[in-house]
Amino acid sequence: MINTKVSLAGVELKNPVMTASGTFGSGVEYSELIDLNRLGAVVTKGVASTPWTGNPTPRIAETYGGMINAIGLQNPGMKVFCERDLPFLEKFDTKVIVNVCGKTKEEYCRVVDRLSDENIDMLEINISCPNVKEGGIAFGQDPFAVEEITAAVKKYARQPVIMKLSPNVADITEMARAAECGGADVLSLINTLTGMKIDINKRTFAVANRTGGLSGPCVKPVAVRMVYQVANTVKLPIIGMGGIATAEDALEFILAGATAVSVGTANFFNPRATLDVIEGIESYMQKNKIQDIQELIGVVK
Amino acid sequence: MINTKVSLAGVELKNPVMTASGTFGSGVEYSELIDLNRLGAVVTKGVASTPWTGNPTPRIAETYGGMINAIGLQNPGMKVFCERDLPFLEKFDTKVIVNVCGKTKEEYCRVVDRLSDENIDMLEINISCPNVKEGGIAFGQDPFAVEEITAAVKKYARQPVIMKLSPNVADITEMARAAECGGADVLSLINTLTGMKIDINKRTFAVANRTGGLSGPCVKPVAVRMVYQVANTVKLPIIGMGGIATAEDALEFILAGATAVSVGTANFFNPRATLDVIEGIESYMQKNKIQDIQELIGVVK
Amino acid sequence: MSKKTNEMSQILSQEKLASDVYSMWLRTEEIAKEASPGQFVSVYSRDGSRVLPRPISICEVSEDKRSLRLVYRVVGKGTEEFSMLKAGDRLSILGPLGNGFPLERAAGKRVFLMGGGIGIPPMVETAKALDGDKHIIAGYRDELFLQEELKRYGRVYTATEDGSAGTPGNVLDAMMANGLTKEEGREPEIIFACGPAPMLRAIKAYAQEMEIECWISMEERMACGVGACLACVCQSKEIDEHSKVHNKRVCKDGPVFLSTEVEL
Amino acid sequence: MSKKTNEMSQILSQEKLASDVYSMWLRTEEIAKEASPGQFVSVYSRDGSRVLPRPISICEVSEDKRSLRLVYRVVGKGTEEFSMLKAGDRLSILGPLGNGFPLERAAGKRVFLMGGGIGIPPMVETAKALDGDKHIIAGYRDELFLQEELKRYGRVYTATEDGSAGTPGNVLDAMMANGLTKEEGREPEIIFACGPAPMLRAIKAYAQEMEIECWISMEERMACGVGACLACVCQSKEIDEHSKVHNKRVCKDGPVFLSTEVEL
Ligand SMILES: Cc1cc2nc3c(=O)[nH]c(=O)nc-3n(C[C@H](O)[C@H](O)[C@H](O)COP(=O)(O)OP(=O)(O)OC[C@H]3O[C@@H](n4cnc5c(N)ncnc54)[C@H](O)[C@@H]3O)c2cc1C
Ligand SMILES: Cc1cc2nc3c(=O)[nH]c(=O)nc-3n(C[C@H](O)[C@H](O)[C@H](O)COP(=O)(O)OP(=O)(O)OC[C@H]3O[C@@H](n4cnc5c(N)ncnc54)[C@H](O)[C@@H]3O)c2cc1C
Ligand SMILES: Cc1cc2nc3c(=O)[nH]c(=O)nc-3n(C[C@H](O)[C@H](O)[C@H](O)COP(=O)(O)O)c2cc1C
Ligand SMILES: Cc1cc2nc3c(=O)[nH]c(=O)nc-3n(C[C@H](O)[C@H](O)[C@H](O)COP(=O)(O)O)c2cc1C
Ligand code: FES
Ligand code: FES
Repeated sequence: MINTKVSLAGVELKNPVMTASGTFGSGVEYSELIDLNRLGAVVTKGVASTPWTGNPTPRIAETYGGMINAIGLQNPGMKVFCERDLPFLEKFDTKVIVNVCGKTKEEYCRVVDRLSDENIDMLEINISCPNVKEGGIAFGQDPFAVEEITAAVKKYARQPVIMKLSPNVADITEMARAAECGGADVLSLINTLTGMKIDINKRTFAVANRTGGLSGPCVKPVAVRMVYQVANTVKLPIIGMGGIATAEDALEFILAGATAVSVGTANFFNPRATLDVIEGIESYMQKNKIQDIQELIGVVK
Repeated sequence: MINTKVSLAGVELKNPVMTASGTFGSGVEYSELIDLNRLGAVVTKGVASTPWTGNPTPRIAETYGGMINAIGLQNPGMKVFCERDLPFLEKFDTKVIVNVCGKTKEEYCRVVDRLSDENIDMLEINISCPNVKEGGIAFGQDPFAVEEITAAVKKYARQPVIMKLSPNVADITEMARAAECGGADVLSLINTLTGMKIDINKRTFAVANRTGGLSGPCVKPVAVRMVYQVANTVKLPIIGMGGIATAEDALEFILAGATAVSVGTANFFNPRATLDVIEGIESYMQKNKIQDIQELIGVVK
Repeated sequence: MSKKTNEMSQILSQEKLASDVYSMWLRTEEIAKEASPGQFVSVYSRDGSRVLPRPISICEVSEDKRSLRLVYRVVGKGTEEFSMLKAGDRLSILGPLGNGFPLERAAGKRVFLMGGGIGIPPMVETAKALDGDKHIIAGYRDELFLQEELKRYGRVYTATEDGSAGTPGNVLDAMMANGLTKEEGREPEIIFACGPAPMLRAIKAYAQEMEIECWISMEERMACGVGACLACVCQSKEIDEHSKVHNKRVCKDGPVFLSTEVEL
Repeated sequence: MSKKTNEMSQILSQEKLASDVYSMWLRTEEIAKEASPGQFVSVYSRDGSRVLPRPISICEVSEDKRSLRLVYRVVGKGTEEFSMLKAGDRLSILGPLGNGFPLERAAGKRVFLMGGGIGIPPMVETAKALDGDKHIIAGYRDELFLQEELKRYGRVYTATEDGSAGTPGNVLDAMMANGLTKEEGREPEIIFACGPAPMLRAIKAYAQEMEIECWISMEERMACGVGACLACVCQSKEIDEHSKVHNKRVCKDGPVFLSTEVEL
């Protein structure tokens, strides 16, 4: 029997594969296509204190081997989320991680405070969304802000806190250290790279917001590099993501030092991507006679 | 008659299309496949003061929609370059831009000083190579260093100086402003994004240097975004690059604010890529009844 | 609600209908069985450089419900790729997606199916599925396609922008020119429309003025196609029940909306 | 020097030679005409997610010099893609690339062609092009391929790692087992070798010890394939004339090197 269980700050996942925030809604829609019980965890779309309208359309554009999105964190607000979406997720035998967004430190804290009372396994704090003017990335590019907001939400959180880092920085290890100092339990990376596409026929921006976040297979090498750097800098467990579409992709992250991985954009071109990754990791372990996934985490040094 | 001539700091190119440093050697090899006379300019591989051995192999790895490279700036040194490679390039009716690398400020200056006496149209200073320990990116991620090295090489250069910026920064406009303050005549961007690939079967790094520079179509959205940001920050002309493989790609950069463009990785999968871009830009202009390419530069705002 | 499946379908035939319009019949296990008129499928590119699905309306379902037809215009790299596939090739598709036209609302009414350009294909299956008095108004730029199929299931009125066939102008022009007006007692009692935004805007205004129930099929760029990513929203007049903001998801809440529900 | 061309070649046939070894004949305009034994071509993937060329040795050129043969093992995504192409499909290739074996050095000598695994294919054209006393030593893991072609052009000695055919072991074992030794006066006077690094290392050591002129074909990951990008270097014993450092470009200065010139 091979063991794919991993533990993130005391929360045990049946396998290291989860969904990436914002690509999987709150699970309802994809539950028609795949069995959520098989996932290590479901990570929800970002939740704010009140409903957010998000950005105007077009909100996405395809790029070579990836896409840019500027959804702008549309969400129904924490009240509806807790009353409607959480009860749905609770029915499944999978861990629930709620992604949190806010425009100010206070808003992040308000959401975390509200969610702390719920049956949620972990909170992921999105301080790296490139598509909103306030909050988001403004926090994620400054180590002092990262530390401050980490410490602030930690005061309200009863669940372990995952800080989600932005790749739009010169030195990701600086941000990782700041989050560690602030008291983060887990780090997740990467969020999207800021990108732009121009429609040369209409001579305008391909997404209404001008810039958007680049995701998908195209960003994987940047993501693996950052996970590797962070894994070799801080002691916290890491959730790796950015372009994972296959088990091979996921294993790159795990070998580089990620304890768990998230599948995002790949859901859009293969709704079964998460399951394919889980099954592929198992076959790889079988083929290579690896009993416990722990034997793989961070072994490439 | 449509006009595709552009001027970079007083140097007039017959068209805005050039080669990206390091992907085209010093032109000899590709001259067997395409007519160099048709190019706006040839940009050579980086030249140092003495021969450099570069990194161990494997030096490259394919990634999704791109590649990572860690050549490590192997080059025969400025003496051989001036005596052997330059005379070859001088035979063609195209502009010659020499890419300069160094381990210290003094080495950059030494190379620029030596090249200043030659029949070279412009010098491109590579302060953004992620694959060498000293020099390179160490300069390109710090605005003070960018300004200092720009000012230093400007003292020795008799040709206009192009500063080549690294995308591995939180705020590219800060670096652009620093180069402008230092006296740069032109900016080129982007160099490669630092990336990593792991060989999951060998459980080791896919390139010997562990990390490498990510290039190719996959990086284009990041490159276009940075060109746009820089074009809307400084007054200097910009050479845009990063993933250009077709005229459509090149036009995105031009509409975003680039006066000229470079084709790099695309040469590897289409040796005619530069010519395809030139011809495609002309057809686009014809189709859209654009007389002068100036009408396109930076019009998407 | 119809069950969604991601299948590797097999191409049964590929045919060119007009300069850049192609028709493809696909054999499916589940999707054709579940499909209803006005729904669409996400078609996945076989080239790794293209990661987003192409939403294409279901034009027809075969009688045995084992295959479905897609009619599409080549406008970019993805549709170009599809047009080069041949019988026997395989193609990954997800569907059926979206809500489709509310056929039950048309029962006993004089229903008008209005399709513009590449919005015409879904009208074939819609016409097929509807009983009663059907008027089909098809607006083209220039070249006609799917005329025979449409004529099989209703009275067809044609408009072309270049005037090369039928009424010169748009679908509303064709209605007027053919006396399908209130004055003649032949105006629509309910409208199902699909086509480019300017056409939908005009139809919406007409329906509003005439107080006719009007359902329009919207287009927006999509990523997930199932309602999870919030890429494909359109603005709703009222706060939406699901999103709690003025946004509705075209892929899940639509693509068919009551014209008065959404901003265009 | 042979003229390089980037062509859209046409696949004439595709055949499976062993479990994961395929053979493809391609019609070219220029490349086959210019090719000489030991040269290779860059094969471009048709899938946009793969941007680097796959270097594949020229296994054979047809008599009319209008087509060439590639024999390759499926080891990854690119070669897997090639293996699924069919006669009539088109494939972009660049070539001929590299220097090839220095056939003139073999004139009048007892030449040994030593191929290991997927290093065997270039030996077919090399054997074809050489006159005189040719010994071909082919080393396989298990399944044999290209045996008939090789036998047409010289005496063939076979080794298999699993001992299922010929001499159990490697190419050097096959030499010894067949009495191709100095003692018997049947040792090589010149060697042309292609195969995996451990095999080349052993042959190099043997040749050095026996003071035999030995040419080996090297492998390295490539990007440009024409000598411009410096991706594919191997270490040279002396400072290289072109690079001015201890590096030679496999794609341009090689792939064939004198075994004493390069580090392995
Ligand atoms: C619900 C729905 C039903 C549709 N039904 C049909 C149909 O039956 N026949 C048909 O020909 N077309 C239909 N379309 C439009 C069709 O989806 C686009 O023409 C197609 O996606 C273009 O892909 P491309 O790769 O050729 O173009 P590109 O421009 O290269 O595509 C780039 C990206 O933009 C998206 N995109 C481009 N145009 C559109 C568009 N109009 N709507 C949504 N996304 C777009 C593509 O999906 C892709 O992600 C429908 C669209 C929607 C939303
Ligand atoms: C000069 C030369 C001649 C060759 N001739 C043959 C031949 O005749 N038949 C044959 O089967 N193989 C030959 N090879 C090896 C062949 O190039 C690789 O097996 C092939 O590139 C693998 O591609 P892939 O996409 O299937 O594998 P992947 O592992 O998916 O390839 C990923 C990347 O690594 C490169 N790569 C992988 N393996 C090698 C390798 N061994 N050498 C160089 N690059 C590699 C690929 O080109 C690609 O860029 C030759 C290699 C060289 C350098
Ligand atoms: C459409 C879309 C919406 C996203 N929304 C969120 C979000 O709400 N919160 C968040 O932290 N990250 C969000 N992300 C980022 C992803 O969670 C993930 O970090 C990123 O896309 C990289 O992974 P991928 O390449 O697998 O998609 C979003 C990404 C996409 C593509
Ligand atoms: C193999 C390789 C070698 C390179 N060498 C250099 C170099 O010597 N100097 C430099 O400034 N940039 C170098 N670059 C970066 C390119 O010039 C270019 O900035 C980058 O590759 C992005 O463009 P592309 O995506 O079109 O390749 C190199 C890139 C590649 C792929
Ligand atoms: S495409 Fe994802 S919600 Fe509609
Ligand atoms: S592959 Fe570019 S130098 Fe050999």
